[in-house]
Amino acid sequence: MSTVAIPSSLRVHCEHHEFIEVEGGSVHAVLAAVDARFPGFRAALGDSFAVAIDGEVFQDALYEPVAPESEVHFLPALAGGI
Amino acid sequence: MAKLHVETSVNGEPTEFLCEPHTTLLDALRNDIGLTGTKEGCATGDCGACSVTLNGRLVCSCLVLAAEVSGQEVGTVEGVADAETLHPVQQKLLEHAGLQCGICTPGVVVAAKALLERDPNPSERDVRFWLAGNLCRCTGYDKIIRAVLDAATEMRA
Amino acid sequence: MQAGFEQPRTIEEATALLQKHGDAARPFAGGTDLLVQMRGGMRSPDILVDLKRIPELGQLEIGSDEIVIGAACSTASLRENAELVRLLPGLLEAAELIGSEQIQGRSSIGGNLCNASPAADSVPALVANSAVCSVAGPDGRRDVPAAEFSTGPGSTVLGSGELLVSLRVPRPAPDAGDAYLRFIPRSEMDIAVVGVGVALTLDADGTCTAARVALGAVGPTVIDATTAATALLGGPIDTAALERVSEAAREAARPIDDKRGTAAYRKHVAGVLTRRTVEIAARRAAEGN
Amino acid sequence: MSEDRKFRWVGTRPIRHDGIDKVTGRAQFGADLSLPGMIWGKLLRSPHAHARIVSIDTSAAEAIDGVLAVVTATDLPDDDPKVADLARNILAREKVLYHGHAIAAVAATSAALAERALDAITVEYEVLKPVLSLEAALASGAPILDEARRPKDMEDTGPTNIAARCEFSRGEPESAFAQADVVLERSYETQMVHQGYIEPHACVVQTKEDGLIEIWCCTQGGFAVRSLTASVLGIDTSRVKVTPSEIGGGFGGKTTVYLEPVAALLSRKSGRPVKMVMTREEVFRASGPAGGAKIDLKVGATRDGRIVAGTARMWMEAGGFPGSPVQAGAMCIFSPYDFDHLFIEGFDVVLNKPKVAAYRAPGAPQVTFAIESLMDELANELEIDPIDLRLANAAKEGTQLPYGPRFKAVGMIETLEAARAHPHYAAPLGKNQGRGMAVGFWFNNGMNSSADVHLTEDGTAVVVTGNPDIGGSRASMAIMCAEELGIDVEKVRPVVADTETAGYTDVTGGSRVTFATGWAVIEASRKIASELCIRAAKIWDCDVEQVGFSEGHCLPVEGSGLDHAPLSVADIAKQMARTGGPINGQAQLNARGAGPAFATHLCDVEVDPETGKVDVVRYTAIQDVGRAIHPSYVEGQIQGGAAQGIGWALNEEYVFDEAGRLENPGFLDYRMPVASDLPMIDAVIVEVPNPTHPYGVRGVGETPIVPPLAAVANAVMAATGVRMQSLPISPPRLLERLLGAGDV
Repeated sequence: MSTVAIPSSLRVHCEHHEFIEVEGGSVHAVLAAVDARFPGFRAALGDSFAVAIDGEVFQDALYEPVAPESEVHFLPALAGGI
Repeated sequence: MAKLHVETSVNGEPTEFLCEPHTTLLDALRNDIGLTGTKEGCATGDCGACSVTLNGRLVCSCLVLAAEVSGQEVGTVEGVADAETLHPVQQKLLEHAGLQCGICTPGVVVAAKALLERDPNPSERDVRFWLAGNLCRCTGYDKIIRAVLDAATEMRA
Repeated sequence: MQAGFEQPRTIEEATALLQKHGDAARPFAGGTDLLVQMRGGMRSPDILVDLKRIPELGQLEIGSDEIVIGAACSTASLRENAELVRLLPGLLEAAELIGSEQIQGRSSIGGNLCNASPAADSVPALVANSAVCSVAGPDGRRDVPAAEFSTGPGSTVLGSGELLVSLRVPRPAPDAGDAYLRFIPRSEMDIAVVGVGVALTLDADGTCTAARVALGAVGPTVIDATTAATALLGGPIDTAALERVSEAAREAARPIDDKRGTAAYRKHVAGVLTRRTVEIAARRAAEGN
Repeated sequence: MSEDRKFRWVGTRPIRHDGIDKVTGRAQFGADLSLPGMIWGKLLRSPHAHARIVSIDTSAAEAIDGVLAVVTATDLPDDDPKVADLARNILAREKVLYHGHAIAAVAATSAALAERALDAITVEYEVLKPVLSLEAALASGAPILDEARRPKDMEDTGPTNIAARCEFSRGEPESAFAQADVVLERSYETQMVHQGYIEPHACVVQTKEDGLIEIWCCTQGGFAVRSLTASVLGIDTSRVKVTPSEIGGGFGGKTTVYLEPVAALLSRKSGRPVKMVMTREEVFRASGPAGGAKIDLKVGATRDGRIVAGTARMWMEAGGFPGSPVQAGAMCIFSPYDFDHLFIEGFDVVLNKPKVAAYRAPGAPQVTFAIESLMDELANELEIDPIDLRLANAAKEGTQLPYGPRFKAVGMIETLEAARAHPHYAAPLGKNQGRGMAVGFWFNNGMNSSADVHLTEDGTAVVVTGNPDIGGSRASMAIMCAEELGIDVEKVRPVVADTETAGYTDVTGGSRVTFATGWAVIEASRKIASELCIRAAKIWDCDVEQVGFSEGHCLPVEGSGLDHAPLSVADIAKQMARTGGPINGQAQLNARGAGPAFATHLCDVEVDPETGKVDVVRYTAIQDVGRAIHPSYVEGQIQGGAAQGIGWALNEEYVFDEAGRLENPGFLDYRMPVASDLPMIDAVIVEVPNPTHPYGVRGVGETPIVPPLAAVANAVMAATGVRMQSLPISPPRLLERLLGAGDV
């Protein structure tokens, strides 16, 4: 099971959980698993977001692999950053 | 409207062009003579990117009318290097990484050369005040000042 | 009207051109103000009259009674005259503050005066040194004190066809000293928030026998602060005198709020700067004794 | 993984490859290209800060002899919601939202004629009350810029100028404050500032008969210009080709488009190449500055200097359209410190000022001014040395960030230790002088990069990338290629290519070029090295496993039993054709693991107590750069960022009048630092390698602008006893505080 950290602004969609455990071999699969448990999470996260897998931040990384022991953080996309 | 015919010397070469009475030397250099090394950063004399010499004196070409240079001597950045040899100011700017984006560099080259021709041994303060009219937003000036001081040392040697 | 560019060779040619074209013509020397105003759409003269080819406007003469500075002399060229710098250090300090080295190559004291900005750097120094402006027009010459040359922001006493030929400054006595300071937020490349020109004379005892204090950028024109000057007369330039002159300058200042500073700030700094300028001028005067 | 290796070129200071062109005036910048038949485009801009557009009549302008095209927003499609705001910023549609907002454009046979033609366009406005401050934007009954806007993640309370809200939280800060011995609660404010690049935006655009659009422009990203222009025009990306010119500074401000789609429209209508160049006034009024901010901050600490909790609420100006970097600011504000209980809330606020764009570490300087000012006050309050206070709370490997993930190796502690050891920290101070310090943090970015390396037949290498070289990146790319191939750095020719030549590459920005594009160059060069081994194996008639590559030579590996003299890159390059053909290496990546960068800055100021004027008399900037590829350009980034931050702290600000007209749209009154305003800036490089990058590179360019605002303010406090919580610390503002309210 991978651990998913829910951003504070999205916890309202996840019964106020800070962390949840899901199965999933990729960011895409993890997202689908969270959305299956808490319908509406995916929509609330929106199209542009970044993700941190074990501390490494990725932009645009829907298909990045996620190991079973990994911790995944969904982050609002970094606006600017230039 | 009849244009004015101007005969002048640019970097020691006889040069002729046509201009309107309101045309600036900067626009004439860039658009009519094709010397785009002289840059426009503000067109109001505040940034120094358009620095050239007029009869040996440092000026902002954005504040000179093209018609005025008739019979005068204009010096631009294109005339600073001697065929295959860079001027010490140019060489030292490269060695000290005294440029990042490079847009202010032509103005800095022309202004620093004019300084060293007047004062071969300027202090850091002298260089800073002389170049106060040459805005640079990339370098924080540090490496430009070092380059000019080093060029002065080399030219004195 | 057809746009034109003229380079008259004599004063007569210039005045005739200016009279003929009226407001459509604009004379210039360095063009450092005019071209910026044209760029900003504030002026769009049809006929540009370049005065630099008139010999008299480029003269520089240091006489035994009087120093004559041609209206179109570049400030850079003035600074290269060591005798002038020695005689009028304050005026040259003011001239040197008109813009960058690039501007110095073109700017002139005459142009600075004719542009009639309340913040012009050289004007307080000219007024403090009791300069007189030689004006030529279709009807001949006339003299105007520098203190009266500007009549408001951007306007001068020059009438139709008239032009400024030169500035005449009485040659300072050995026991006189002048100075100019301005306040700007940066170290260079700014318009004066306050400018102060001072000229004064000290006798052998250190008593101030003559003084003139002029304030820039704190009124519609440069202020000839006679009360401030009076505060210096008849005694030494000591702490009390400095306090008096500072207070008088603050009183005399009539600034406005604008993007370059608030009125209150300008008034305060006028006092501070006046004190500092007087100190420098007094030191110079004392050195001459 | 970052490798522990001995470098030959990395860390050296070769002369940049584009240097001669830049010191001789030969380099071609945005406004330097002219094409046969080219005409000039100019924009008509709104004289009002907030108005409804009732009608636009361009017929008189069109009738002028020599005017070849006139366009307005109706010439742009309006069906892509993703670029709706961008399109409206380029050419106003329903409303104008700031003074200088473009509303129509003209192309004519001369620039002067185009300008005259603008006067012939008649626009009828219904002038509305402008919203010019965060306070005014948030006030009840404030004029609303967009009635239809409803922010996500907020209760719907009707029309608002808040465009977005973000939140980060951990633990229970409010109850944790009870554990604190000292709780400081302060408000901070900064004003709108501009990047101040010296080169105005410029482009030349040619639309061909087949609809292909060719753009030459100064930009931080050719591919960004391509996609944004195509989207705004509603055409396929492949119909746009962008050739980036040399670029005269950007600092984030040249990552979007203003002129290019308009010039494309004008070119399409006129059939001519169109040049558009902004004036300096247009750059200030209508490009993308950085917004002002208001930050309410509360931090609690124990007597021994441990932070126990912090809360922050912040509002940032977005300009006329949504999109301030408030979220980045919210993510930055507590990142340098390790504590458990926090709450951060940020609001993106629209108002009648130009639409902001990125500016170097967007959002971070504003919030860092707040937190680092407060930390200074906390240090004074607790009588703890300010470096010790920061060390006691410093983020390090494993520290959990306010937005979730944990830091890998970062160098905050190392920069603090270096600051304490620096002679500057203990140097005596003169009269009216004071010393301040501050730290700064920025995430850095990875994103997409491609690189092509082509070996020439004499063994030199051409490196093709798509990142405009804004500050010496050609030299960095060449160094990394030379390092991998073991050839002289002068034997590498780095090239910045157009969007049809280079592989897709994101913008030059985000402190990402040396990190991400450099990584692609390393990978592409390694592919060449592998191919060289294959060729050597052919020449030696052996297995490729028997061939190794080291220091620019293929050589038999130990124990292979082969006895051949090493073959140099040039030796093999000479035989390319007979060993299999050209040798090219290509690599691309969406780079992950951009290592965050920390800096510690020390600043000494001298204050004139009678005028409030502040002079920076000594400045030291210490930064963890991971690995300095070309130390001179690393130092240059640090010095330049520090200088910009000093300007932001002291004198730079947008000044608007009551009607929303910008009063200082020029260098004279915008007051960026000039050469005589600054001391030498001592840039100290600390190298804590980024574990993700092959060489350990971290981005460098953004962090240096983060600490100076607070470092200067803290130094002013030390010199005067006055704490400035509002920037800029311009002489009138400081004097007012020095003299106490009332006197001034």
